[in-house]
Amino acid sequence: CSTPSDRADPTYGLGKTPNVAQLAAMDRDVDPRGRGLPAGEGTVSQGAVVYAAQCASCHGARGEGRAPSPALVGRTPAAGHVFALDNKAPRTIGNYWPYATTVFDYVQRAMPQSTPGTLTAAETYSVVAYLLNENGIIAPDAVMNAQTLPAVVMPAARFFVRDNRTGGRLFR
Amino acid sequence: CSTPSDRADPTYGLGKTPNVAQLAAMDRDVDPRGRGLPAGEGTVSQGAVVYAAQCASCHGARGEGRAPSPALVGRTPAAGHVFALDNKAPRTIGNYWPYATTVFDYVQRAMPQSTPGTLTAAETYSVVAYLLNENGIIAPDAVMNAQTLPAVVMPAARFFVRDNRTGGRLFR
Amino acid sequence: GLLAGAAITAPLVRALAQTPMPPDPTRVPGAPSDSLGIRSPFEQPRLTPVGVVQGSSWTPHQDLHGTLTPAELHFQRHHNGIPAIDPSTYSLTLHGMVERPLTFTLAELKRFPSITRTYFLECSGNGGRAWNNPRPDMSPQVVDGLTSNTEWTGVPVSTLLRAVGAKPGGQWVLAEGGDAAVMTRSIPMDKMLRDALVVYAQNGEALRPGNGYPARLLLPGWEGNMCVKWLRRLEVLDAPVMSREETSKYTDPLPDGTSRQFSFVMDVKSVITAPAYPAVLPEKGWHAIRGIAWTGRGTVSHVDVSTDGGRTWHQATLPAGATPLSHTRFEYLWRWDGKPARLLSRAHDVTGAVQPTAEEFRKVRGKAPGYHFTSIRSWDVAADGTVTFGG
Amino acid sequence: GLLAGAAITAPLVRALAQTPMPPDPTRVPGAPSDSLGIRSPFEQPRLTPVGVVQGSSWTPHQDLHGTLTPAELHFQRHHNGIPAIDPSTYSLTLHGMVERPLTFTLAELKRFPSITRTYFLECSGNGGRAWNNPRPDMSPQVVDGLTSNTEWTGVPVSTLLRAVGAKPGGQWVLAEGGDAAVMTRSIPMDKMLRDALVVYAQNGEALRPGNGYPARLLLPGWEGNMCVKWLRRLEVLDAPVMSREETSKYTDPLPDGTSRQFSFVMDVKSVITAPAYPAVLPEKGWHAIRGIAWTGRGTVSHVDVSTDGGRTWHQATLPAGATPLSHTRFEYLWRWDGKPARLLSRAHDVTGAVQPTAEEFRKVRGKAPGYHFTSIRSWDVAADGTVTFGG
Ligand code: HEC
Ligand code: HEC
Ligand SMILES: [Ca+2]
Ligand SMILES: [Ca+2]
Ligand SMILES: [Ca+2]
Ligand SMILES: [Ca+2]
Ligand SMILES: [Ca+2]
Ligand SMILES: [Ca+2]
Ligand SMILES: [Co+2]
Ligand SMILES: [Co+2]
Repeated sequence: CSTPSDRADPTYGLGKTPNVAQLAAMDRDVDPRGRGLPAGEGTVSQGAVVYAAQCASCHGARGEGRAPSPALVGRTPAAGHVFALDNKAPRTIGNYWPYATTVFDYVQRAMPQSTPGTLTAAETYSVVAYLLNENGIIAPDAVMNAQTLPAVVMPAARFFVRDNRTGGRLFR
Repeated sequence: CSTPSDRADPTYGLGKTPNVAQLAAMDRDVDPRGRGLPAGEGTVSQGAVVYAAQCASCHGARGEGRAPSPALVGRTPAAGHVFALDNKAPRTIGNYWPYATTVFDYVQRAMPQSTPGTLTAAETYSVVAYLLNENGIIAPDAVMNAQTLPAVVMPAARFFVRDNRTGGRLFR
Repeated sequence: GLLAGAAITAPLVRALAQTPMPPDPTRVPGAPSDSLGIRSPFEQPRLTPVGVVQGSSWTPHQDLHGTLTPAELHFQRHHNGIPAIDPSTYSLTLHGMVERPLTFTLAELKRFPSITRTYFLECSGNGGRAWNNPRPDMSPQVVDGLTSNTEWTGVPVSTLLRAVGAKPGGQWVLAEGGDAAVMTRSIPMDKMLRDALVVYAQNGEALRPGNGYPARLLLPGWEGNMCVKWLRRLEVLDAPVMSREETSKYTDPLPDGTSRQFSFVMDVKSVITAPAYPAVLPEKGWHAIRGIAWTGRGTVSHVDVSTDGGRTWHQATLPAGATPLSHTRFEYLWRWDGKPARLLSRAHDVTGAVQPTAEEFRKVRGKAPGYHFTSIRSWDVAADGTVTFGG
Repeated sequence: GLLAGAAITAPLVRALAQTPMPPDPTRVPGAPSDSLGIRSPFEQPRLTPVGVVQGSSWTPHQDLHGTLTPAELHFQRHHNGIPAIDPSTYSLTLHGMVERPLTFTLAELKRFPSITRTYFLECSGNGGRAWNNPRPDMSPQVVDGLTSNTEWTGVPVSTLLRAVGAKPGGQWVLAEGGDAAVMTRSIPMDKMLRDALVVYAQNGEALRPGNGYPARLLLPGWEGNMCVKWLRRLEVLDAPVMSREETSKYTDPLPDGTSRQFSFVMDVKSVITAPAYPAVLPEKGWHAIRGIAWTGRGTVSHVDVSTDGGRTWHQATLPAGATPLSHTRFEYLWRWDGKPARLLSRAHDVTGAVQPTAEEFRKVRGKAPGYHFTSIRSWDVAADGTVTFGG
């Protein structure tokens, strides 16, 4: 008879080794160190083309947003991080996102919203470059790839602080 | 401020005195003492007419039953109370029901199934008399009314014992 | 309107049931939400049988998990169909041996202090079909579909009895329903005062018409028939009325030639819900044997599972813990060796009661007990993985 | 088929909605039962808004009782619609910093030892609409419809992580969904090991597509967004991925010019669900003020209710008791004198945390906090009995 303590095999004989190709197709997340970034590269000007063709219809010609698609471009407030005080201050890539790699990661998986996951690596690097330049973060001649993208420092990164609350009477 | 302990009025100010006529229309239950039996009476032969006209189509010409309507007549087993041993022994008014008043109470509220609650008091006394006679419990010339019906002793009454189990290891 | 409501969900239904299914849902926008979170087309549990005016319709236990029975799948037991009741004209009257009889509207019932508890509701006839005529192709729905588990909300009957001032001589309460069967049952005052409820909510929302809308009686742990649906009046009395449901019906003939009357409490019981007919085990190896256990006498203390027809027993775990008077989920991880097996479950409750074997049950209650079919159930697993009801 | 299913219920629907209603349902046979226990036509709660591909749809709390949220009425939050997923082709892969990556089918997930628990799920954005633009004609559905309570059944993530042999350096787990948004969140390993579940059942039956069918992640007490729906993979990592949902979104700007990141836990909160807009109190006298309270930091310890705008407070009762990490029903019997009143509820949890006033919330979190809108809510009762949202 088998009892719980006899269950030497923590798999319970369940599960199969993942199919390599299927896993690779899913495992495309990109972290701030650049892990997961694919081969390839893109420029700001190439990105302008991608943006105009595949993104502007929803996000506006200058990334200003068009409800329900959010604004992607904007560096106001020029100083500080005052979003808690102003409902109307839009959070954009330029004034809020702490990591540039996130733009790649997100666009690659979720955009365009109507045809998600269909951009090539080059297209994604390109449109990311375009958006970073529009937001005044990289130069117009910058090339984004697996080495340069993780090195981009985002203006708002320094404002992010991890939650350390544990409850209790004081409301923070 | 009102706290639970201040709630002197257990009604919470809710509810209304029942409408007398509406309550009387509902309050027709009949118990073994005969409480609730209306004025009126009926005979076996009157009941045969009611039965043939309003009950036989479902319960059979002799009360033998016709699925899904149960048998109403039968005195087998002639002796004893052996229903636990035999799936096929039908429980009828004659061999199972412990109180005659129940027949009145039930027929009055629930039968005929297609037009429940529509029999007059006289019709109900009559068809009850008919059924009790068919089951060999009262004489063919018996008259059923608020005095005589509660006095009828049903053959199976003495077999009924109230449950007194309270759980525990022994399965009874 | 309601019929239009069916049309509203059609686009979502079609999207979820499209053929062929999208090979990669991450590449195509999904369907818009609807006004109700409908089921997947791949998960369509149903009550069976349907069209019941006088009879019952059963919960598909083999499709369920956890402890709750979705309201749509709560068993139904009817004696003359489901009444159409307008909640704005519904009322509940308490009268009889009371200081001041009162009639309450539904809105007033909801204004009283309330209680919410999760309780099972089981018809005493549950299991009768399987006992009298067992067949291998019986699912848990067919075997024991007349039990369900619900989070009920309502007003304690004791609160209502206090409102009307029940008199000391009032030792019984007649409960009566407002459907075409006008069902009546006599309830001991002790139970009414202890934990009886007039409930108006079932799993968070209004009662379903098939389960007594807009309000029913709920007697925790007691037979379903006494939990009168479409409750319209409660009469305080000094003696039981001896209605048809507590004399002709719901009394239990015993082999000693008596009939047990007022067998109110549902005895301890369990049933395996998976694997059970019509499941097929896909392979040898580890499988979770799961089921539900319950008792009307408090709380399930533990549940044993056997995979060798009752020769050896193993204690199951309780993945949701054990709550009083509520279906208790049990689970036992079993390593199937691919050979024929016979699965049983045996529940115990806190009074020391234990679910009897079929033989013990037949010896004590007879071959045709009529009600309260609580014996241990078995399921046969064949070498090809098919599972059938073993009686 | 499903569309035929709508037709099947039509006779029962028509019977329950007949006009005129039968004056005495005890005199006419009722309607036959159907394959589902449908609602009364007089009780038709709905999610709103509908047609959501990117946005949310809210639970009608003003229509509910007890603690459970019916699965059909569980809130929904979508970023690119509801995916059509065939359960026979669905799979969940665990990989990354593990000894042996594995892909499990749905059937296999169900074969693991399971857990069943009742937990709330709240979106961090809940209450944002009412905070930013309060209107008197907002119901509890509109104010706080992005929280729901469910009995979940599933396999502990810890069991799955043990199956694949998560390595010690793996301090984070990336959860990813299989819908068109392909949502990702980084979860601390500690939470995954503590009480995280991969759930496949919701209130006793399969998950609803709108809530993640066939399986989703459930992190008890943590923000809904992290409880990834249509879960397709879990990757064990040594650092967070810093996805869009945990950087651009679900981070909380503070007045001190920082943004709080990884604010995982839902803080203590409550909302009155009755009387609330659009209810109308029919008369002076006793009324039950009811609502729900919850906390992601354990259990609600007590709830206070005020009827004078917060000048004086009274402790409410808890009709269903208090269960950890679950909506807790509170109730306070109030004797209304017919004058204008302002109703508030204030929840406390076992850590000592208390729901802040609107002023305190604004002072600490700012006017535009973005998420975690937990301040005390108020409802205004006018002399004519109408109730409106007071912000
Ligand atoms: C059909 C409409 C549509 C198209 C085309 C589209 N987007 Fe979007 N985009 C949206 C919507 C809607 C959102 C918000 C999604 C959400 O919040 O879940 C969004 C969000 C985003 C965001 C995140 C914004 C934030 O502040 O979090 C980025 C970045 C983005 N889109 C980039 C792009 C790029 C680059 C393209 C073209 C390659 C593109 N989008 C094409 C509709 C669109
Ligand atoms: C349209 C069919 C129909 C008609 C007409 C009808 N009955 Fe019935 N009767 C039934 C059904 C079906 C039952 C079983 C109901 C149940 O168990 O809930 C029943 C049950 C009974 C019972 C209870 C039997 C038991 O063993 O518990 C009695 C007594 C009875 N009927 C008497 C009558 C009388 C008297 C009439 C005529 C005045 C009548 N019935 C007309 C269908 C009918
Ligand atoms: Ca295997
Ligand atoms: Ca990865
Ligand atoms: Ca009043
Ligand atoms: Ca009476
Ligand atoms: Ca019953
Ligand atoms: Ca969310
Ligand atoms: Co009984
Ligand atoms: Co947060």
